[in-house]
Amino acid sequence: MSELDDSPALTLFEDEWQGVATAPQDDAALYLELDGWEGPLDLLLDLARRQKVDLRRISILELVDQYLTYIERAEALRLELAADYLVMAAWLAYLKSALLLPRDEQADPSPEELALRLQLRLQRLAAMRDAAARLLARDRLGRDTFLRGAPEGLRVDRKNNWQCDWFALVQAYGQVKARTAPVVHMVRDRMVMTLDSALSRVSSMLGVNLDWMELRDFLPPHADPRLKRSALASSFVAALELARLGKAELQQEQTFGPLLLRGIKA
Amino acid sequence: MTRPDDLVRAVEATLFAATEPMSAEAISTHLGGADVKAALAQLQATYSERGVQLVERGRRWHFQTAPDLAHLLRREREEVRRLSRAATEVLAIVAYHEPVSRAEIESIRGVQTAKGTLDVLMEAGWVRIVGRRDVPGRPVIYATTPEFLTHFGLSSRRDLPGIDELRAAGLLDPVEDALAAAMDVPGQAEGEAESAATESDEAEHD
Amino acid sequence: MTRPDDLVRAVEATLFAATEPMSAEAISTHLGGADVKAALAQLQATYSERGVQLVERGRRWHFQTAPDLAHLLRREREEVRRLSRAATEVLAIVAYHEPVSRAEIESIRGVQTAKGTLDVLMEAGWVRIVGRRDVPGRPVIYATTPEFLTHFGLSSRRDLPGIDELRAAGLLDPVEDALAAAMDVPGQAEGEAESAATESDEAEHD
Repeated sequence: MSELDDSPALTLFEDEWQGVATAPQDDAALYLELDGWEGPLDLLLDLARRQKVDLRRISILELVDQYLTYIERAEALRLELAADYLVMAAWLAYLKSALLLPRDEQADPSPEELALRLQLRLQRLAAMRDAAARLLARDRLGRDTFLRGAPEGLRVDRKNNWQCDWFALVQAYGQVKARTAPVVHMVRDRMVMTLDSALSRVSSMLGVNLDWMELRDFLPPHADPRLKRSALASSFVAALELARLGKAELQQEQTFGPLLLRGIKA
Repeated sequence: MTRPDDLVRAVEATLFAATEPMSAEAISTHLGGADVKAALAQLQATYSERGVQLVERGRRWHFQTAPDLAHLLRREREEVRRLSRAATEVLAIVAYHEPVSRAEIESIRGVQTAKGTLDVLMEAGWVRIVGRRDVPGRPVIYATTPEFLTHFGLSSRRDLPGIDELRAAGLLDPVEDALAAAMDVPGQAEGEAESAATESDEAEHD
Repeated sequence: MTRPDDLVRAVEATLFAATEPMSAEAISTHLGGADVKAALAQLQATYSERGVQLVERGRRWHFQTAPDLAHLLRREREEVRRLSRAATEVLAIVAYHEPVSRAEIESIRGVQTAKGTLDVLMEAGWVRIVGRRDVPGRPVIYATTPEFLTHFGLSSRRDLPGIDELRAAGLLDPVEDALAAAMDVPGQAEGEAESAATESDEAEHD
C-alpha cells in the first residue's frame, strides 16, 4: 500500500491530462489553480498529500485548517468559488468544532466517524488516482507498441449452396397450377328419400302394427349408406309430423337411445 | 530461438509497423543511419520458411503472407440453404414456361414475385437472363441453365412431367386436400390420403 | 531456423494478416476447425525475444512490436487519444470496480461526472454498458471492453496494476463497509459487507 500512497504518480504522467493542477508547491500559485481541482475532495486530497504522511495517519484537524485557510484566502483574493467548495468548508468547520468541543453523547454519527469517513474517501480517491497514472504509464498500443502497419486482412466470402430436389420442384408447379386453376363447384345428384314418401311409408306401417317399434325398423332396406341417412332423416321428420297430428306417439328412454314409435287408434 | 541482435529486432519491428514497403535507405534513416543490409538479409533468411516472409520488391522491403498460404487470406465458407417455397415455385414456372418474363411468372403464380427470389435462382446458377421480350417495356426474360438440368438429373426439359402426369400423381390437388391427406384427417379423404401416400413413395423412389 | 509445421505457419499467417485481434476460436474457425492452442503457445515462445511479439489480450491474440522498441517507432503524429484527467480517473474506477454505476463513480470522485466523460470512454471503445443494477432506479452499469485490455497491454483484468494490493487493502470496497469494519460496530453493516463481498466476487468472475 505504501507504494501506492507514496508514489508521486500524480506528477509523473500529467502530460496526459488537460487542465491539471500541477500540485504547485508555493502558495501563491496554489490560489490561482482553483480551476485545476476536480471538486473539493480533490483539493482536500492534494492538501493531504502535502502533509507527506500516509493517508491512514493523516491529521484531519490539520487538513481542515488547511482547507479553511485556503478558502478564506481565495475569498480574500476575490476568486470565484464554486458552491460545493463552500459547502465543504461549512461542513469541515462543523466537523472541526465537533471534534474539539466536549463530547456530545447524542451525536450520531459521531465526529470521529465523520472524520474517518472523510479519510476513507480520500484513500479511495488517492488509490484510483494512482491506478489511473499507472494505467497510463503502461505500454500502450499505438504509442509504445504497434500493430502491423499494412495487414492484408482476412476475408470470408459466404457462398450459398442452394438445395432443392426434383420432387419439390414438380410439386411446387403442381401447387401453382392447382392454386390458380379456375374453381368449379360440382353438385352431384344424390339419392334421397323425400318427406312425402317417408310420411306415407311410416303411416302405412303404423296402421298394421300397434306395438312399439324402433324408428330404424321403418326404413326401407337399401344398400346405399347415403340413402339410408336420408331415409332416417325423412322418417324422423315424418314421425314428428304424425305425432303432431295425433296419429302416433314417440318415446325415447334415454338421450341417443332408440326412438320408439307406435300408432294411435283414431 | 536465440535473441536476435538489437538492430535486427529494430528493423523487424520497423518493417512490421510500416504502412508501406520501405527501401533499405529509408529504414536506415529511420534507425539513425545504421547499416541495415545485413539485418535485412538475416531477417529474410529467418522468415524464409515461416508463415510470413520478408520480401524485396523493386528495392523496397515488406512482410507478406507466405505465397503458399495466400488462400488463407480469402476464405470461402459454403452454407447449405434450402430453397424457399416461393423460389421453388418460381423456378418451376421458369422451367415449365421458359423463356418467361417476371410479369408472366407473377400472372401464373397469382402472387407478386420479389426481385430477390429471381436473384437467388440466378445465384444458385439455375436461372439466367436470356434476352428481352419484344413487347412494350422490353421486359427481361428468364430461362433455366444447363446446371439446372444437371442438378435435377434431367437430360432435357422434356423430362419434366406433363400436366396430365401431374394430375394423375395427385399433384394438382388443391393444397388443402393434400394437407388434409398428409395430416390424415379422418373422414375427409381417406381414399385420397392413401393414394397420396403411394404417390410420395413413388416420387421418392425417383 | 527449422520450418515450423503447417498449422503453426497457418496461424502465424492468419494473425499477421488479420486487421483485428482474434480469439483462438475465431482463428480455429478461419482455419477449418483446427485446434490452435498449441500453435499459439509455440508462436508466442518463438517470437518472445524478437522485435515483433505475439500477445494475448482479453482472450484475443495479436502481433505487435516489442515494447522496448517504442522509442524507435514512435511516430510524429500522435495516434493515441489524449484523455482528460477526469476521463482517466473514471476509466480507472470502471476498470478496478467493474461493473460500476455512475453514482458509484461519483461517490469515489466526490464530484459529479459529466455525461461526456463516459461518452468519451465509450467512443474510444474502452468502456461499455453491461446492464442495469438491480436496485431502485435500475441504474446503468459500466465495465471495460476487450479493446481496453488490448490498448493498455493487459492480458486480463487481473493484470491491472496493483489490483491485488488494492483489493487486499480493502480500497476497492465501498466506504460504508470499510467504515463498519474500522469502527467495529457489530450488526451495523454486516449484511452490507456481505452483499458487497458477493458483488466483488461477481466482479472477479467477469
